[in-house]
Order: sequence, then structure tokens, then C-alpha cells
Amino acid sequence: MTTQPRMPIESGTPDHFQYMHPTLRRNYGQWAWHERPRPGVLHHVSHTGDQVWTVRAGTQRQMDVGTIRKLCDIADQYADGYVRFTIRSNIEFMVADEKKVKPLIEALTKEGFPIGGTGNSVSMISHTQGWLHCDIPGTDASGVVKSLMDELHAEFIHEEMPNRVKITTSCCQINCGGQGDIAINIQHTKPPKINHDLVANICERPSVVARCPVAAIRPAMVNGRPSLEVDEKKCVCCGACYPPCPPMQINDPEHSKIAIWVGGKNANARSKPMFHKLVAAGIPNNPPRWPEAAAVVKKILRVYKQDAHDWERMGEWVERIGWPRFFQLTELPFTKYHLDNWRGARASLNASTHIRF
Amino acid sequence: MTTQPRMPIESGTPDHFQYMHPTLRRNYGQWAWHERPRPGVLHHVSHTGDQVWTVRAGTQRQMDVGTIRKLCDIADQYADGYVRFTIRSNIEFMVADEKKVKPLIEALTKEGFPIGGTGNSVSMISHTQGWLHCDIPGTDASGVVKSLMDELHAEFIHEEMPNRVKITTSCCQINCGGQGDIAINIQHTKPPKINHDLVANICERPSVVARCPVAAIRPAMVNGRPSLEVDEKKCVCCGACYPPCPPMQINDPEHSKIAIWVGGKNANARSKPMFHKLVAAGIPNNPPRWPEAAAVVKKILRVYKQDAHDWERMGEWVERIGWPRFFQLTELPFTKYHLDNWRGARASLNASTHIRF
Amino acid sequence: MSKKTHDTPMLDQLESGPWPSFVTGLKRLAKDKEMVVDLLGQLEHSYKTRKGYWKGGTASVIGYGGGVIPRFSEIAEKFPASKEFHTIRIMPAPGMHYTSDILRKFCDIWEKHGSGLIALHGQSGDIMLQGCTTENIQAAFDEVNELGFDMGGAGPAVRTSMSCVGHARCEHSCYDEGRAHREVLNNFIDDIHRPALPYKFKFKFSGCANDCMNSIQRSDMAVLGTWRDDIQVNQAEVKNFVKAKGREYVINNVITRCPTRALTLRNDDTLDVDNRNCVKCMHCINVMTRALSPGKDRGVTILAGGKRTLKIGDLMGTVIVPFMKLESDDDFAKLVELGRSIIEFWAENGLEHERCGEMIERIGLNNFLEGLGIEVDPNMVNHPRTNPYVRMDGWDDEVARLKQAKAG
Amino acid sequence: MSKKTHDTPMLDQLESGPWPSFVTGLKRLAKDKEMVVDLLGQLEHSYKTRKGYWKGGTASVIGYGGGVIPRFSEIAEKFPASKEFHTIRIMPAPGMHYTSDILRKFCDIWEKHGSGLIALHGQSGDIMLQGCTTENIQAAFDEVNELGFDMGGAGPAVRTSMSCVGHARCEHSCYDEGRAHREVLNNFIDDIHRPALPYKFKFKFSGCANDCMNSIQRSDMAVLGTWRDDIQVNQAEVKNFVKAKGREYVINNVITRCPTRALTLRNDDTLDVDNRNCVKCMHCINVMTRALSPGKDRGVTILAGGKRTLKIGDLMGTVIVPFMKLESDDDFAKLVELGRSIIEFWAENGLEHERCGEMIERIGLNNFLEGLGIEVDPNMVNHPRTNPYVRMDGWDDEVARLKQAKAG
Ligand code: SRM
Ligand code: SRM
Ligand code: SRM
Ligand code: SRM
Ligand code: SF4
Ligand code: SF4
Ligand code: SF4
Ligand code: SF4
Ligand code: SF4
Ligand code: SF4
Ligand code: SF4
Ligand code: SF4
Repeated sequence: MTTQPRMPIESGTPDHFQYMHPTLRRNYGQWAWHERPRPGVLHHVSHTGDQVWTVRAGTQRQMDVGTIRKLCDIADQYADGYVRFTIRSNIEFMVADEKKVKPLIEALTKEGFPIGGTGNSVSMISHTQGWLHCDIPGTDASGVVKSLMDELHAEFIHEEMPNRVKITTSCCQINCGGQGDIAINIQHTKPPKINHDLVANICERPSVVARCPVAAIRPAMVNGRPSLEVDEKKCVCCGACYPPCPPMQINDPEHSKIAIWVGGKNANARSKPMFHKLVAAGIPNNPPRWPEAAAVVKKILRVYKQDAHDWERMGEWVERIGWPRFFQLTELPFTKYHLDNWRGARASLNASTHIRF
Repeated sequence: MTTQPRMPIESGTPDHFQYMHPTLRRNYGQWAWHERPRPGVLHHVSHTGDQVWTVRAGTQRQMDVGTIRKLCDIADQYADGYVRFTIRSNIEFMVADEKKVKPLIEALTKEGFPIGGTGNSVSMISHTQGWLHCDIPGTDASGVVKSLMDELHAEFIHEEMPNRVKITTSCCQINCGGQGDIAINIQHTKPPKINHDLVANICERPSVVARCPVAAIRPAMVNGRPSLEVDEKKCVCCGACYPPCPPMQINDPEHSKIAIWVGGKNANARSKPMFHKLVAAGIPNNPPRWPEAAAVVKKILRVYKQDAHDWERMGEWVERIGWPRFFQLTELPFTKYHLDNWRGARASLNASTHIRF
Repeated sequence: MSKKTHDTPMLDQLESGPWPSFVTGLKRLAKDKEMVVDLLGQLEHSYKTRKGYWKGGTASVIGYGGGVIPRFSEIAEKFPASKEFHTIRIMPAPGMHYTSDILRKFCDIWEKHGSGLIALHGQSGDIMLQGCTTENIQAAFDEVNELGFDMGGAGPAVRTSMSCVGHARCEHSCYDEGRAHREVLNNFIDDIHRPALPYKFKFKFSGCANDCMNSIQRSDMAVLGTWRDDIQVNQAEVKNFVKAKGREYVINNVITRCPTRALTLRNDDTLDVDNRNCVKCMHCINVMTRALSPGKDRGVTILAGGKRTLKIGDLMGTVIVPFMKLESDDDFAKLVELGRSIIEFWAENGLEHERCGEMIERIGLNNFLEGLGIEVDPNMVNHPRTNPYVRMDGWDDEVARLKQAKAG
Repeated sequence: MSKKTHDTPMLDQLESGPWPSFVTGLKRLAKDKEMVVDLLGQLEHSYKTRKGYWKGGTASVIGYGGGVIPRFSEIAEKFPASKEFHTIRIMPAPGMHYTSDILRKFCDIWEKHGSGLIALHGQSGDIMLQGCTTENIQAAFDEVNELGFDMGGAGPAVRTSMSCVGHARCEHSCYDEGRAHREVLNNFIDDIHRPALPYKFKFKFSGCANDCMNSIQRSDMAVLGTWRDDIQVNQAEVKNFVKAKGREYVINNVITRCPTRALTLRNDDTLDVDNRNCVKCMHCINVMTRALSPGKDRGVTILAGGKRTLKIGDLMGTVIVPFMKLESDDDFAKLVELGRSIIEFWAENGLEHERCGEMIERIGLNNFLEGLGIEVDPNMVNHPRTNPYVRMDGWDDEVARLKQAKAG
């Protein structure tokens, strides 16, 4: 008899209570209010009278087991053995006793984990795969995020921004990193170079044709073999054809640039959610430290910090002062590329005399 | 020698100073402030110290020479012989002496011209051609306007609305009447019936085909003669094919209905200009007095008058209270037809949790 | 008069009520005019059957290609006297000012050659002399033309324009609308009278952001007054206003209504204006007419591409010139030039029956501005693009060019 | 370890600086793992040449069609030990809670079978076990599966979901996110593991309008907590807050920031809420955490169709259920049912590689709602349509139907 292959246990999403700090478990759905005693620390109080202090620390997300075990050691020694991760790959340690906060912070600090990311700080940048793992990346997320977080470290461990700042990165125009107060995204600037030798073997041509948002691709015979052809005048260099058809080589060491977007917002607090808007482009994709991109991000943050009112998210601030002033204050050029010409572009045009001089 | 035909003097737009009340001419560009001593009367004061009182009265726009001469008589007798017309076909008499205001008002009133239309009143409804003159109308503008102004007379001669109310009518979907706080427009509900016998003679088929916003028309042979065919599933009954091709009979005694739109705004005061939005449809096109349309308009005005804050235009009021409450207060049904499905419709969808309960 | 009038039971119902009745007016005319007798008959027939019965055709005056709207009855067999019922469009003076004298002259001419029905005014601002036979058009127009009035626009032409009362009687007025109106329009006389453009083209002029001429939504090129320095505040009048109305009224009706929250009522009942953030919306000035006025450094904002519904949906104009002065002869010449470049670019690039705004929508604002040689400006948008679907390989060159343009 | 490490001058620069360095971590792993030695080599090569060198392929575990992201090196000849570097996606518990014990077990398994590199977490919320050979996938997964964890989504499948910390540690939480997350996801296990949908489908759960899970913009079905009665106000705490911060602070940071101006600070330093106009935006509650809380009649608002850029541009979700309770077993069952109808309708009507939101865009919200049997509601729109391009012959029937539905 041959051994049966092991079939998976289709257990789905596991029960969270088994991994939850007992104070959280006991007060599930009963929390009354919270405050932030200092950057990186939250203090939640329950209707039952229970209290919990959370210490938040930054991580590199792509962690070696050594790092994770170190965090586990700290959890065991200082924080009852429980942790959780935030959507931004920060780690949180919960303790029910205020006295445990200080030693916990010290231990984390000693091991090089920055404490912060709460309240009006710049939290960890949303992290994507990049050259480390993705099959279509124009840059490396890990490197961009590490470089920028090094530069923004002070803003992570302090809460000195007008409101919380959520930065995202995306290593291609697909935008796995999502919308952000600031988004640092790859923007291709040249149409794909087609490797005709490979198309015939690899591509399902109709599905590639279907992916193009501007219908710039058509099937063609090249050197007697089925291939594809791109209408370079139509092509908007989005890279959508590349995942289904790797011979459509969109990534280019020189022409895959970085663009910076501002004012995305997911929360419904005050204003409705917003999309981020293009503010700078043509920035070199410059490993290992992307200094040009970092400079633009820092400039924008500096101006925001100086000029915005309390509780104004980046996009709300710009709406109050107006985009002309944003470009003036940040000294970024406003170009024809900033004018939208995609579907629904009209909604972005100023159809009024509302102008600040 | 044959007589030469008279060639026109291409004089263009005439000089306005020759027809302008002397006080206006003297103070051209020098006005300092104004107030409204009573509905229908404006009092303007110049930096030179000059003053002028304006009395505004409603007219039927489509005037017989008798009516115009009567107005001229009044101008001569009570108002220095000068008048002007507003964009809404109201007539204005200017006098430089306050004492002339009362007799002027009495004379106009005696002759049946309502005094009002200023400030927070419902001014004259913007007037289009309709059955009296246009070649494509679904209803009669003169009749609709007369009927409604009869019903709204009290709101014309008083200033009791939260802000000025600008109503428009359009006797087809072309919308010569423009955007309004309330717009009363024809809305066709069935595709054009094609008079195939006529198409061949009258129509330039390609140009008709090009007019259709949804590409529902194609050339076809019918009974062996060139004609047109409408894809009735695609057709949105807009009537755009009718002016270039009268055999595309869109007007229908039963199925050309009236729709009512709310919240259009041209001024940049406070909020930016806005488009009006569909609120009611399927209203019978019911001459000679269109009571069903009048009822809806009056209901909307009643609710606006009660609920809006001072200086809130109709659209601004609805934005503050939210559309769900508008439909609740006016008791108008909200249907699937209110959901936009035209280009750019997405911008009209609620992409947030901002909801009033 | 001899001709028997038709029964008009439905129209008769429009003679009652407090608003002036056009039916009563028509009946008055019918006493002398057979044409109006039958017009009333046809109109009653429309009311009964809920359908219109006019069709187009051709009618014009010598020398001009447009300006007459020809109307032929489809039921002329029933109502023969109104079988032709054309309209002549005549351009009034800016601001629609009249002496009784000139109005009476219009009445006389129209009584003589037409039906006696005059609309003051059409939605585009024309004096509409309604109801004329083909035969009489020329004579009627000749007399009107001799009065100093000219034919308005119709068809694919520059159209009759409108400007607000403005300088003549409005303290908000930020430029001489009447002059702008005349200088612009009278530079396009050929395009008004000889329709040869892709479609209609309208100019409208409003003296301030209140836009009493609906210019943003209803014209291809809208010229609105504005200013770029500080609002003029008369603090003594502010105090009077606060005293008269109360602080609460002022806060609820002025302070909190400013779209950019640029206003503060100080403790001493004076007003503080954050002029950097004021968007010149006019609201506070509208409410406090004695205390506030537009600034002194006045000019205009220009928008292009407004129009109504067909064929792609309603379009508002888009800012293409955030600010320009409009005082000197040169300034006015520049305004005319701008209008000319727009019309020329559109005449070349617009499709048949495509309004300027539809063309902009099709080709993108970018290309339109480039065609006009106007630099993009962030005031033209509510916000920059939210999508990456744009070809950016010219970025560096463009930035370099802008830098140089700025420097030199 | 024996394998010679590659020179990585560029990556080395990422070891300095205050932020934890992934390079240092990788180097630590490289000590024991040849795979990581070559991974570092390939990555350095990417940094030098500014290009990626992974390609897809196939790799999976028995019984499942998805969940593994296969990566084969295009430059395996240079870096043979990392020629396969697959990722296994594993679904964590709602709220991403862990004991150190379970984390250590993950480390042990991954040290044994994989590279030792774990991402906590991916942007969709997966534990990403990164760097595995084709051969080891099954063994690694089997051990993880025995721990009580299951494979996450990949490909055209229901994806791993995320829910905020919510009930577990947040006073704003308006429903049990963890329960909703599990009940919904665990009802679609087949669709997670056997990709057969038109494209990916994501659920996200946020306990309130702060939307800490970015659900509106990043999920096909977003469930956000809200309430429909009055905000709970503790006036004593309001007074304390005003006392501590000052009236001006409260006015500038709370009162004037309410999007619908629903708040008034009374003269006695208590707060008045116009709950009829409150849009549950959370702002005032966020600022005054001790004084204000969401109401008691809580539930959820549901939006459909959010996603990122490709192919038609970014889409936010649209409200399809303005409010529903989420307390009883029945309520949760209804939530699952709604998810199921959406997925079924989309599976039938969506094109290949068309996200739910793109389908809604293509067919119109109307038809989508009709397909789901959901009545339209004015809360679904910012405003009704602004154009007349709609076929309305069904109006009367529709109004009659609605009236009857309301009555009966
Ligand atoms: C832990 C976390 C949820 C989780 O389950 O992982 C979380 C937790 C809290 N969020 Fe959040 N938010 C978390 C991600 C987010 C995100 C998503 C993101 O980071 O991408 C958003 C949406 C951001 C956006 O709009 O793009 C988010 C928007 C908010 C807001 C609204 C902020 C605003 O004014 O726009 C609040 C309200 C506030 O500031 O008090 C909030 C408030 C809170 C509170 C205060 C809720 C509470 O009472 O406990 C929590 C502590 C916040 C703090 O850091 O001071 N949280 N919060 C996430 C921490 C991420 C991180 O490590 O940085
Ligand atoms: C006479 C006229 C201009 C003309 O050259 O013909 C005119 C004259 C004045 N308008 Fe106007 N407006 C005139 C049509 C308009 C229009 C266009 C329309 O009627 O279709 C609008 C845009 C309406 C819209 O937004 O759709 C218009 C929007 C305003 C506003 C802005 C109102 C707002 O808050 O939205 C003001 C400011 C105000 O209310 O003081 C204004 C203010 C004024 C002032 C007070 C200006 C002044 O200081 O003299 C004038 C007297 C107003 C009054 O009636 O109390 N006027 N005004 C027009 C009279 C029309 C009529 O007979 O009803
Ligand atoms: C007479 C007038 C209505 C009125 O009673 O006041 C009118 C009447 C007609 N309009 Fe208009 N429009 C009139 C002002 C307008 C306006 C208002 C404005 O100018 O501010 C608009 C909206 C603004 C705009 O231009 O978009 C307007 C938008 C249209 C359109 C749609 C144009 C578009 O691009 O969307 C058409 C259709 C067309 O031209 O093909 C149209 C077409 C027509 C035609 C020629 C119908 C046709 O295609 O056969 C109508 C002739 C009626 C007649 O028998 O006299 N009319 N039309 C107005 C012109 C009188 C005048 O010269 O003063
Ligand atoms: C791993 C991850 C980034 C990360 O480092 O965290 C990721 C990585 C990839 N994403 Fe993503 N996406 C990841 C979260 C997202 C998110 C965020 C989210 O879920 O909230 C989005 C935006 C939300 C959305 O779904 O729209 C996202 C939008 C996309 C898209 C665009 C989908 C669209 O409809 O617009 C693609 C392209 C596609 O699927 O064709 C894509 C495709 C991909 C592929 C499969 C690239 C490809 O087509 O070959 C990437 C595989 C990388 C790899 O080697 O692992 N990824 N992707 C995230 C998944 C990890 C996890 O399971 O937790
Ligand atoms: S953003 Fe693009 S390159 Fe980066 S992980 Fe996502 S799909 Fe890959
Ligand atoms: S890069 Fe984008 S626009 Fe260009 S051909 Fe490929 S899919 Fe089409
Ligand atoms: S709205 Fe239509 S029917 Fe009325 S005048 Fe204008 S074109 Fe003619
Ligand atoms: S009515 Fe409108 S949609 Fe219908 S066929 Fe005519 S032009 Fe096309
Ligand atoms: S547009 Fe402005 S300047 Fe012109 S009349 Fe109206 S309020 Fe006065
Ligand atoms: S003009 Fe408008 S924007 Fe400027 S201060 Fe007054 S209300 Fe505010
Ligand atoms: S979404 Fe709301 S309930 Fe959930 S963690 Fe964020 S603030 Fe708390
Ligand atoms: S929750 Fe938001 S909308 Fe409601 S009262 Fe507070 S700030 Fe205003």
C-alpha cells in the first residue's frame, strides 16, 4: 500500500483568542478610552476598570528568525509573552502593569527597535516586495523603506506632526502599498521593450492585449512568428502588460523613475477618504539609499509640519491652503504632467473662480 | 441699371452709453454700495454721492408691442424714459430721486406688472421657446412659465426665501434654460419613432449617427430605401438625433414627461458652481397649467423655505442636510434612476461612511 | 379685424392669474394680425395634442449667412396665415439698456413688418423679433439695422453675448464689462454673421464671481471679474453692521460661511481677513455691502469650455487664465487676442458640431493650453492627477524649460 | 558555514542607520543558509543593475490550487543556491495576535524548511514565509498546518483578510471584527484555496470609520463599524477637557472640524451634538477620547468595489449597505450571505481579470444592486445624477413598486 498524501486541514483563519493577551481577552469589546502617555505608548482603560499599556516598536518587516526570536525573548521577559503586529509591521507588546512599561522600552531600545509610530508620528512605511521577491518590481521596497525610515527615525519616535503621517511605497504602478499621505511609487517613463523571441513561447497574447488600459497593444507577426506590437504614442507606460507577459520588458534601470504622491487618506475622520495626487516625478531610482527621493519626502514633511494645523492630515492641509501654495512652499515644479487626462479628469479641473492670489 | 441690394451695416454690438440712464452713465464704475429698501427695489449709492433707485418688475418676456409700449409709457412718465432688462426678462426702471419710487411702483402695479424678483425672492423663470417657436420642443415654455409664475407670484413679490431662487425651464433635453436651483425640463422616456419614409429625403445620415451620445443609431436599409435604425436597448432617449433628423420623432404626447432637478448654481459665492441633480421624473406634461409639475416645485420650495439657513442656496442646503433627508422632507421617492450611470458617475457615489441616520 | 379667431379654450386658461399673460398679448395682436390669429390656433392645437408643429428651413438677409431662425408650419393647411413665423435675432447693447424711444422704434418696425411679438430677451441675450414672413425679413432687418442695431448669431457661429449690469450699476464690478463685451464681440463680427465654425461659440462677461450672467456654465469663454490684493474693509461700517445685526448673526452668516475660513470677527467687532486664503468668492462682500468691497488690484479670471447638455453631458468652463489685468487698451487687445486664439485653435481642431469644451475634453486640457501657448498653472485644477496613467519621459526637459522660463 | 559570501558593497550601506536592517538579518541567516548567501548576491546584483531577476512559475501543496508564490531566479547560473525562492502565504489570526510560543514554532519550522526569512505581514495580511525550494514547500506547509494555521489566498481567489485590533483593545470598535472576519473568511475556504474566480476578492474589517485597515480603498467588500443613535457624551469629561485645553483649543480642534458643523460648545462648557446631522466621522470622538463615544445602537456600513490602480484607475468602495446590525448569529449569517451573493454575482458577470469594482463601474451600480436584491438608497450617493442620459420609461412602475414595498 502506498502512503496517502497528507491532505490539508482547511482550518481557515484561526481563533484569535488563543493568542490574545489575557487582559485584552477579558476586556474584549469593553474598552472605555485611551491616552498616549508618551510616543510609542498607548494606555487603554476598560469599563471593567482593567487597564493595559501598549508599547509599539518598529521592525524591518522582512525579519530573520533571529530577530523574531529576539522579540519573543523580550515578550517573555518583559511583556507576559504576548505580542501583536500592526498593519504597518510595527510590533506591539501589551502589559497590564504600568511598571512594566519602562523596562520593556529599555529592552527594546537596547536591541535597536525604535519605540514610536503612535499618534502624530510618521509611522512605518507600508512595505512591499521589490527586488527581494516580486517578479515585476521596478525598485526594492526593503531598501527604500529602510533608507527612508533611517531618515525619518526622529519623526517615528516623536509625535510632532500635525496629525499621523502614513507613508506608502510601491515598487511598480500596481500599487500594492496603497494610498498614503505620501506615496513613493515607481513610475515607468518608456513603453515596454518587447523581447519578440520570447513572446511566442510565453504569452497568451489575447490576455495581454486585454490588460492594456489604453488598447495600445495589438497582436503582430514579427520575423514570421506571432508576437505583439505596442503603439508607443498611446502607451502610458503603466506596466500592466508585464505581469501576464514578461517579454514586455517595462523595467528599465534608467527610465523606471520614482514619483511622489501626496494627500491620500483612508480614514473617514473629518473628510471623506481621498486619493493621493502626483506632486513630483522623474526622481532617479537610486539604490542603495535613494537620496533624491528622500530629499523630496523630507521637504514635504518639513513644510507640512510647519504649516498645517493640528489634526489636519496632509491632504486636508493642502486642501485648505490650496495646491498652488503647496507647490510654492515645497518649491516643486508644477508641470503639464500634473494635469489629469485620464477618465473622469474633468472632476479635477477648477470650474470656478475660487483662486488664492 | 438695377438697384444694388442694401448691404448690412456690420455695426455689431451697439454702444450702451447711448441708452443708459444718465445717473448710471455718470457713475459708471463708481458705485459704492447698495441696499434693498423693499422687495423689488434696489438702492445704489455711488462714491460720487449720487444715488439711484431701481424698481424691478416681472414681464411675460414674449411681449406684444402693446405691452412694450405700455412699459415705455410708464418709463416716460415715472422714470426719466430709461429702462433695462435683466437676464431673467425682468424690466428695471431707474430713478435718481427716491420720491419717484412710490408712484412708479403704483403705476406698474396698476398695469399688472408684479414688483419683485430681487434679493431672496423667487425670480422670473428662465424662459425658452417651446411650442410657440422652436422646432423640437416637448412642451411649451411660455405656458409652463406663466403657470408657475402665477403660482409663485407671492414668492416673487416677497423676499422670504433663505437665498435667491433661480428657476429654469427647458422644453427639451438640450437645456437652453440652463442650470437652476430648480429646473423643470422635458425628459423623453421612449426612443424615437422613425418615420422611414422621410429619412431618405431629409437626413444626412452620417451626421445623425454622429450625434448620438451612446452610438445607438446605425444606417440601415428599410423597405429598400436608406434609413436609420435605433438600438432601443442602448438609446437613452435624449433627443439629440431629432434636430438634425426630424423623422427621428422623439416628442410624444404621452411619453415626453417632465423631470425636476434641484441644486444647480452658477454663482461662485461660498461654494463653487454646481450642476442640478435629478429629483423627480415621470411628471405628466399637462397643459395648459401643468399642475403636477407645479405641485412638486411648490413642495420643494416649501421645504427649502422652512429648513434652509439664511444665505443657503438650494444646493448648499441639501448638501448640509444630505440627500436622504431631502427626499424624506419632500416625500419624493428615491429610485434607481437617481443613481448616475453616465460617464464619470463614480464621482457621485458615496465612497465613505459619512452617513446621517 | 376680419379673420375669424380660433377657439382657444386651453390658452384662455392662461389669461387668468397674477402674472402678465403672453396669451392676452397675443390676442391683442390678433386683433390686427391674421398671422397671430393662426398662430394662436396652431398653439392651441399644440396644447391639445401636446406636440410642436414648426420645422426649420432657410431664410436670411442679404450679406449675412445667419441670424434668422426660420420656422415653417407643418400644419399650414389648417393655419395658413402663420405658415411662416421666422425670428430675427438682434444684438442689444451690453447690459440691455434702452431708452423708451428706441424701444418704441423697435415696436413700430415690428408692428409694420412682423407679428408684433418681441421677446426681451432670448437666453443668449438677443432681442428676438418673433414672427415674420420670408418676404418681410429683409425690410424689417434693414430698418432695425438703420437704427444702429445688428444681427445676432445663429448656427455654427460666434453668438450674441451677454454682460451684466456691472459698472453701470453694481458696486461689485471688477472691470468694465460693457467695454470688454463690445471690444470682443465687435472683433468677431464676421464670425457672427457668416457661420463657418465647427459649432456655436459664446462669450459671456460677469463683473464678479457672483456670475450674474451664468458665464461659467453657459459660455465657451467666460470672463469674470476678480482682484488679487486685499479685500477693502471699512471697519467702522463693520462695527455698525455688527451692532445692527448682532454678533451671532454675523458669525452664522458671514464668518462660518467663508469657504476657506478666512474670516475672523475680532473681539472688538472688527473683521480680520486672511487675504492669502480668500478665494474671492464674494460672499462676505455680498452680505456686508457697506463694509466690504473687492480689492483695488482688479482684473479677470477666464474660463473656457462651458456649455449645456448635449452630447457628452453638461460642462462647466475650466480656468485657463487665473488672472489678467483688464484696464489699458493693451489689456483689452490681449483679451480679444485670447478669444481669437481659442476660436482659431478650435476651428482647426474641433470636429463638426463639437463645442470647444467637448474638444478640450477629447484632447485634454494640456494640449489645448499648449495650442494656445498658455503655461499650466495649479490654479487651473482642484488637485493634480490621482492616477499614474501618463507618459512622463519629457519630465526633465519640461522642468528645465520651466526653470528657464521663470529665470529669463 | 562554508559557502563563500558575495561582496555586497551596496547592501552593506543599508546596515547603518537607526532603523532595524533587513540586510543585517539576511547576513545573519546567510551564516547557515547557502540559499541566503546567493539571495544576497542576487539582490546586490539587482541594486547594481537596477533590475529584478525573479520570474513566476508553478509550485503548490497537495490539495490546494494557490497560496504559494513561486519564484525562480533568472540568473540562477550565477546564484544557484537561491534559484528557487518561493513564498508561502499563511493566514494569521484576526488582529495579528501571537504568543511568543507560536511565533517561535513558526521560526523553528522555517529555519528547518525555508530560508529563515519571515515577513510580518504582507500588505494583505499574510504571514509570508519567504524563500523555500519547491521540494520543501509541502513539508513546511504540513507543519504549519498542524500548528493550526492554514494557507492564505493567491491568484484569482478570495484573499486573506485583515481586521483591526478593534474589540481586543480599542474603545471605538462598533462590532466584533474578529468574529466577522472569521465567520466570513471561514465560509469561503474553498474559494481561498482553489482559485476559480474572475480575479482576486478581498474582505477587510474595520471597527469604525477611522478605517485602520484601509478597507474602503483596498478591499472588494469593506465592513466598517458605525452607529445610528446619539453619540454618548460624558458632559463632566467635556468640562474637564475644556478646562485642561482651553475653549479656543476645543473650538479650533473639535467644533470647527466637524464636517457637518454638528457640534456646538455651549457657554457652560458642555457640548451639544446635532446627532441628526452627525455623519459618524469619528473626529470629535478621536480628540475627546474620555468624553465622547460612539452611540449604543451599533452596526456596520458596507462598501463594495475598492481596489488599487490597474486597470481603470484607483477605485474606492461604494456604500451598498448603509447600516446593518451585527450582533446576533443571524446578523453574522446575513453578512456571510451578502458576501456570498456578491461573489456569486461577480463570478457570473465579471470578465476575466476584472475586479468587482471594475465590474460595477462597467455595468453600473444599479444593475449590481439589482443582482444582489438590494434596494437603492440615497445614502449610496453623494448626490443624484446630474445628467438626463437615462432611459426612464419604467419610472411609474418603479415608484409603484417602491410604494408597495414600503407599505407591505
Ligand atoms: C494598531 C492599529 C490598528 C491595527 O489593528 O493594526 C491602529 C490603532 C489605532 N488607531 Fe489607527 N491604527 C492603525 C492603522 C491605521 C491606519 C492604516 C495605516 O496605517 O495604513 C489608518 C488610516 C490612515 C489613513 O487615513 O490613510 C488609521 C487611522 C486612524 C485614525 C484617523 C486619523 C485621521 O485623523 O485621519 C485614528 C483616530 C486618531 O487619530 O485618534 C486612529 C486611531 C487609532 C487608535 C487611537 C484607536 C484606539 O483608540 O485604540 C489606535 C492607536 C493609535 C495610535 O497609533 O496612536 N487610527 N490607523 C494600526 C497601527 C498602524 C501603525 O503601526 O502605524
Ligand atoms: C440684474 C442682474 C444682472 C443683470 O445684468 O441682469 C443681477 C443683479 C444683481 N445681482 Fe445677481 N443679478 C442677476 C442675475 C443673477 C444670476 C443669473 C440668473 O438669474 O440666472 C445669478 C446666478 C444665480 C445662480 O447661482 O444660479 C446671480 C447671482 C447673484 C449673487 C449670488 C447669490 C448666491 O449667494 O449664490 C449675488 C450676491 C447677492 O445675493 O448679494 C448677486 C447680486 C446681485 C446684485 C445685488 C449686485 C449689486 O450689487 O447690484 C444685483 C441686485 C440683485 C437683486 O436682485 O437683489 N447676484 N444674479 C440679474 C437679475 C436677474 C433677475 O431678474 O432675477
Ligand atoms: C431661442 C433660445 C431659447 C429662448 O427662448 O431664449 C434657444 C433656442 C434654440 N436653441 Fe438654444 N436657445 C437659446 C439659448 C441657449 C442657451 C443659453 C445661453 O446661450 O446662455 C443654451 C445653453 C448654453 C450653451 O450654449 O450650451 C442653448 C443650448 C442649445 C443647444 C445645445 C448646445 C450644446 O452644445 O449643448 C442647442 C442644440 C444645437 O445647437 O445643436 C440649441 C438649439 C436651439 C435651437 C436652435 C433648436 C434647434 O436645434 O433647432 C432653438 C431655436 C428655437 C427657436 O425657434 O428660436 N440650444 N441655447 C435661446 C437663444 C435666444 C437668443 O439668441 O438670445
Ligand atoms: C506580497 C504583497 C506585497 C507585500 O510585500 O506585502 C503583494 C505582492 C504582489 N502583488 Fe499585490 N501584493 C500584496 C498586497 C496587495 C495589496 C494590498 C492589500 O491587499 O490591501 C494590493 C492593493 C489592494 C487591491 O487588491 O487592489 C495589491 C494589488 C495588487 C494588484 C492589483 C490588483 C488590482 O486589481 O488592481 C496586482 C496585480 C494582479 O493581481 O494582477 C498585484 C500582484 C501582486 C504580485 C502577485 C505581482 C504579480 O502579479 O506577479 C506580487 C507578488 C509579489 C511576491 O513576490 O510575493 N497586487 N496587492 C502583498 C500580499 C501579501 C499578503 O498576502 O499579505
Ligand atoms: S508593488 Fe508591484 S513590484 Fe511591488 S510587490 Fe506589488 S506587484 Fe510587486
Ligand atoms: S505599458 Fe501599459 S499602456 Fe503601455 S502597452 Fe503595456 S499595458 Fe499598454
Ligand atoms: S430647450 Fe429645446 S425645445 Fe426649448 S427652446 Fe431650447 S432647443 Fe427649443
Ligand atoms: S434619442 Fe438620443 S440616445 Fe436615442 S437614438 Fe436618438 S440620439 Fe441616440
Ligand atoms: S456679476 Fe457681479 S458685478 Fe456683475 S451684476 Fe452681478 S454682482 Fe454685479
Ligand atoms: S470673499 Fe469669500 S473667500 Fe474671500 S473672505 Fe469673503 S467669504 Fe471668504
Ligand atoms: S478601525 Fe476604529 S475600531 Fe478599529 S482599531 Fe481603528 S480606531 Fe479602533
Ligand atoms: S463624529 Fe464627526 S460628524 Fe459626528 S459630530 Fe463628531 S465630528 Fe461631527
